[in-house]
Amino acid sequence: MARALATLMLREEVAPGHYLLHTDCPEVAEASAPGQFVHLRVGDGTDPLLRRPFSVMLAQPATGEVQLLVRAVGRGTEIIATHQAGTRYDLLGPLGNGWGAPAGEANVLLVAGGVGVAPLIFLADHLRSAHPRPYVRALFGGGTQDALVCWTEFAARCEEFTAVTEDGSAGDQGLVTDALAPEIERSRPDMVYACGPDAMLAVVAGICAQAEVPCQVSMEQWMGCGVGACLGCAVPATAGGYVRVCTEGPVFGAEEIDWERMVGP
Amino acid sequence: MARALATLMLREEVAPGHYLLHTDCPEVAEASAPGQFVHLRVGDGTDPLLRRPFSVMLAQPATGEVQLLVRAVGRGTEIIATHQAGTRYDLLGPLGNGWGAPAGEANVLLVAGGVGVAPLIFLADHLRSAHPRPYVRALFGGGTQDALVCWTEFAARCEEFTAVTEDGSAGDQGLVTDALAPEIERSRPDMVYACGPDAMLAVVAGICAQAEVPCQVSMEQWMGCGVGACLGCAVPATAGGYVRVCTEGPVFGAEEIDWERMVGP
Amino acid sequence: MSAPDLSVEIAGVRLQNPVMSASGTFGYGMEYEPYLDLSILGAIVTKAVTLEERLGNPPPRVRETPAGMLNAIGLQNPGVEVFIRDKLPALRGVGVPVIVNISGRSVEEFVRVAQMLCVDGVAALEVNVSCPNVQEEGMYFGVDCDLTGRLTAAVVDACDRPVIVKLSPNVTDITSIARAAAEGGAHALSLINTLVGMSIDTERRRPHLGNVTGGLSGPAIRPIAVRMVHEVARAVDLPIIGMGGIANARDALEFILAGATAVAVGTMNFVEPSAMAAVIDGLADHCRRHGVARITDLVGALQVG
Amino acid sequence: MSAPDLSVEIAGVRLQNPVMSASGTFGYGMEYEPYLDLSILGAIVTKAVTLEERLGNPPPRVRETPAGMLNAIGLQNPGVEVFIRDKLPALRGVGVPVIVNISGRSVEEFVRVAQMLCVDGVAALEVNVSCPNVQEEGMYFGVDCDLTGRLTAAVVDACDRPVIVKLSPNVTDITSIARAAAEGGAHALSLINTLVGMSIDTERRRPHLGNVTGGLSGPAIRPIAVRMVHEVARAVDLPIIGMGGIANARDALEFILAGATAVAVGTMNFVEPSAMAAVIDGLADHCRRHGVARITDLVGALQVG
Ligand SMILES: Cc1cc2nc3c(=O)[nH]c(=O)nc-3n(C[C@H](O)[C@H](O)[C@H](O)COP(=O)(O)OP(=O)(O)OC[C@H]3O[C@@H](n4cnc5c(N)ncnc54)[C@H](O)[C@@H]3O)c2cc1C
Ligand SMILES: Cc1cc2nc3c(=O)[nH]c(=O)nc-3n(C[C@H](O)[C@H](O)[C@H](O)COP(=O)(O)OP(=O)(O)OC[C@H]3O[C@@H](n4cnc5c(N)ncnc54)[C@H](O)[C@@H]3O)c2cc1C
Ligand SMILES: Cc1cc2nc3c(=O)[nH]c(=O)nc-3n(C[C@H](O)[C@H](O)[C@H](O)COP(=O)(O)O)c2cc1C
Ligand SMILES: Cc1cc2nc3c(=O)[nH]c(=O)nc-3n(C[C@H](O)[C@H](O)[C@H](O)COP(=O)(O)O)c2cc1C
Ligand code: FES
Ligand code: FES
Repeated sequence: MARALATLMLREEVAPGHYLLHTDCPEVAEASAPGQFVHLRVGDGTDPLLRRPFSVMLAQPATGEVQLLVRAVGRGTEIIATHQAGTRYDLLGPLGNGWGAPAGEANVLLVAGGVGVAPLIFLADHLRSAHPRPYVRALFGGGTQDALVCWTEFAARCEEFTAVTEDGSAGDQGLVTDALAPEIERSRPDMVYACGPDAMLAVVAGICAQAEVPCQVSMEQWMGCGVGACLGCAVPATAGGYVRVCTEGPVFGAEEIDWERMVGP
Repeated sequence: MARALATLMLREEVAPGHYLLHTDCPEVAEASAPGQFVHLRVGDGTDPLLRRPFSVMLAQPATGEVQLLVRAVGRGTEIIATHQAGTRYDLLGPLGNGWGAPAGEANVLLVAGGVGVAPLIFLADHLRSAHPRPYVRALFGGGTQDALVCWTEFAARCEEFTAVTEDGSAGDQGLVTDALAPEIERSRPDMVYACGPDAMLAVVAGICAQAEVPCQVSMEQWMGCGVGACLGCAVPATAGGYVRVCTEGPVFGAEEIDWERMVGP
Repeated sequence: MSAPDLSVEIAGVRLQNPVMSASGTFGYGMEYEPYLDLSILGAIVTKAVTLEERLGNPPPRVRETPAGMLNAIGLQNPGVEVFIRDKLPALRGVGVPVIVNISGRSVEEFVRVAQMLCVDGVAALEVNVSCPNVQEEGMYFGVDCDLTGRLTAAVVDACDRPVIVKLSPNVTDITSIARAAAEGGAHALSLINTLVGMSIDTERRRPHLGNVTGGLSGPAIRPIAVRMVHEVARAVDLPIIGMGGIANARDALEFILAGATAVAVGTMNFVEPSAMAAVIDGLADHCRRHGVARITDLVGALQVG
Repeated sequence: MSAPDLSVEIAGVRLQNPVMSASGTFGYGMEYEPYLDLSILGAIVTKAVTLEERLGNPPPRVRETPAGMLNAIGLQNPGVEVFIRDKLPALRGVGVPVIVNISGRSVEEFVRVAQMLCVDGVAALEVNVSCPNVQEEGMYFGVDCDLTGRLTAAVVDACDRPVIVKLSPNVTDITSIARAAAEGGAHALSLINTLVGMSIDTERRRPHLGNVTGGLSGPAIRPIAVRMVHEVARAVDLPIIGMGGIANARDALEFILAGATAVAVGTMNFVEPSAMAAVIDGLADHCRRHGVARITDLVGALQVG
């Protein structure tokens, strides 16, 4: 983890309100592992004040490129949505603990909800280069077609890819979690990797526990420091007390999180 | 006075840290009188929070152009210094009372300090079109040559023009106020118009009082509302109590201001 | 769905919607006429009025701070007689309830101002016990329960208009002051006034404000204001006018959910003269989106725990 | 001009410069090692330590507000024993004075923590009387003079280390609490802790924080903090550590001119991990520009009137 400057090379609106930032940031490109995040300062004033965390979606050590996928949901991300090429970002990163390696042959199932796809794209990419014969299945869910952001980038890195939307505008109709139990039943993955809203992750964790398939989740929480100093990003731990998303996470074993006590931000 | 949107057409750095904004704002171009100001919002967030007042330097009803001269001194003006053509400003204006007409033949003396030149350029411009045989003399002072911002625009609108700098890097060496008494003695203007720092205005007011030449000054003060509602922009009045820069001013008869009680912002 | 009902009642005064100006930030109303249709407002609250003319504090009187501002105007006003003669007629003409903020140096002074304001066109009085410049026997009224209670009772006696007591946030326990005002007979409470603050010009080693300290307002103080409204709403059974940094309908809803029946917009009028119109529209919009028939259904509707 | 002397003394502890971390915003120091050379700091102030482990509050624990943030961490810490065993050795290794912030539920608990911290490597104790979670007999220590005085005296007795009492801003008159701490034997004061605030998710009608209310910090509160330091400096003859929204040397100078001998940087560490380094450099720079030989010449150098 370190301090770095990233330069925005290109901002693509990949879906309504979703922006793919192609940045030049050699240090982070070099050092990032899938599942890690950067803590980025928006502007240099007090509005917004705090840094904002974003998962690394892709890191290319060879070119120095780091891609971030940003959904505009509030003040900070809406400002990012207006940034032009050349904008410089002050960031801390890569931060946190990324995805753990699968046991065995990389017969894995990735479950993404909305922008939760970002760290899973990086993971899929990594599995393809780190494993001789990866078999990556993905379930990608969202409210509508638009929420299946960067699905082509995601699908391109998977052997099997299933889209699910709540309104049926793309792929199967329903919740991504509806498709999960049958999929586990069918393909018996060595590991399930999931990133998305808390409510989704809680259900994924429950299904995997029931099916006795190991599961890793990438969690979100409001952050102060991003580096472990403020204890602001706590999520309830099964072991009692809390763990920090920024330091012990953002990736946790699903069984480490006390889903009952987990309150969505 | 009204609400308007201005579009930045061109931002020129006319001297180090000084920016001439050419904006398109037909309503304000149409309605402005010399000495009035606009109250401009920088950005749409809380940093900075309050609007910032700037004198209208030139208004061209025919083209809709409004020029503002901005010196970067703090947060708001430093942000303006980065704005690109196309930036839209939300502004209130034109506000306040501008310069009063000279008695007689427009044999006038303009005394400008630094960016205080802005409303005097507009005045000189206006006198040339409103009077058959204007005779406009100007004294323009600043710390160094760089502070004599837009002096060519100013000089072009004057019959006589004298520059004064503290370090002698342009024009005579000294304070603009040093040159004032001899100039009044020599040219006996019908009216002295002055804009610049409070300390300068206080001396100008004193010299004019002594020489019994009528004098108008354009004052600055921190502003809240800019429209007379908050009583934030008070300056001490000779009549007792205070007058509002935004509403009774920014132009006052020099004798209206109680210079003894005047505390610089 | 039919248009949501935004009307509320504060101390017997019916407002077409819960949005009003905060005292001292809206002059005597007319200053904002070029920018805002005043007749859409729930009410207009005036700058403080005192018995005699006040000249106010030496400049500078305002200073920006992070997401806020300090002011030390010093209750500048022309005095109650001139107010009634020169300002009230136009205000009355707007057609919305006019609430007059009053201040004084002693209980006696408050009482005389209140008596003089029992005239047509004054819908209610807002008693500014919280201005740091208002003190009796060396104590600020607004930070002392006993003084607040006595002052409230005296003003309630002096005038048949509803009396709204405006509370200071510069206290250890705002609920005890609120209770004292309630026991004194207040018909409603408004909160918060400004927090005492200070800002220093480090180059000149001098305070930025002529008065050394000033009152902090604006978005910066909103979290403190919302907390205090929440506390007071639980402690006292009086309608509350909530204020402190409100810029838009979302901000206003924080106060309403915390227990305010109405809200006032202050500092943000300076930034956005049409802010109150936006708050009114945004409240209607929120009600529509959430199927809320009456804005009063949201008052205190915060779920805790 | 030769390099200005930035060193100061707080309660007998010599600091190479007046800049330290604010408790709770800098963990146990090591978290920021990748971003900042810790050995340049005036001191490191740790997160609050209590007798037993505390698990802290349910999430969400932080929320951004205009130019500030709310936090409700809830004193999460591993307890004093684990602190001494696992955290103190590395901190001691940095080579700058370590000030340990302590908290407890009762005078007795504070005393026991203080006794246990009379170990090598602890330069001073900062007594957190102001945390809204700390109360005795239903009263918060930090808002009651009597409790503050008793607690201070007990901690001073318990340990031979200098005792810094950290004051709460949530009071009517901070000078009376400061005086009580001074009479209890405090060697220094630090102020301000956070202001109690609240923020509401208006869509879900729920508080944003798991704990409902939280402490407001950051630039938003700076004017309040500067005013309080100014008041306390005039009222009490003890060195003051000033804090509240400091982001840069200019901000730090406001506190120093108002009467603080040292300053702490809190929330802004999150935004800018090298903020303290910038403050230190900026102070030296300011001294050079203004021909100030010793930073202590600026303490309380504000000219009013
Ligand atoms: C480890 C981590 C990785 C993340 N990766 C991504 C990513 O790759 N792409 C992406 O678009 N978003 C990601 N997020 C969420 C992102 O940080 C927030 O959406 C962003 O901070 C919102 O900032 P804002 O100023 O626009 O919103 P604000 O105006 O601050 O808040 C708007 C809404 O956004 C949500 N939100 C804000 N901050 C957070 C936060 N820190 N954690 C969770 N929810 C928040 C809340 O629901 C809030 O109501 C990640 C969050 C974490 C903790
Ligand atoms: C009627 C009027 C007309 C003005 N016309 C011009 C103009 O044509 N060109 C120009 O460059 N400036 C003009 N000013 C001054 C200009 O408004 C300020 O320089 C500007 O607001 C500074 O904003 P900031 O955010 O950059 O500075 P801040 O960070 O807010 O402050 C930096 C410094 O600027 C000064 N300052 C800030 N605001 C004001 C204010 N409202 N009045 C006086 N001084 C202030 C103070 O000395 C302060 O220390 C005018 C001011 C008034 C009142
Ligand atoms: C410039 C200014 C003048 C004020 N004058 C008064 C006043 O005369 N009487 C009063 O009760 N409150 C006064 N206030 C306080 C406001 O009415 C309001 O309580 C406070 O500013 C918080 O709201 P805001 O953050 O929306 O401004 C004044 C506030 C400002 C900014
Ligand atoms: C996340 C967080 C945790 C804090 N924890 C403590 C604490 O444990 N003990 C304490 O005395 N103060 C604590 N504080 C208060 C700070 O030390 C400081 O007094 C306050 O935040 C004001 O300074 P700032 O605006 O620079 O942050 C905490 C503040 C924050 C933001
Ligand atoms: S964000 Fe500060 S500890 Fe995680
Ligand atoms: S700035 Fe508000 S009255 Fe002039």
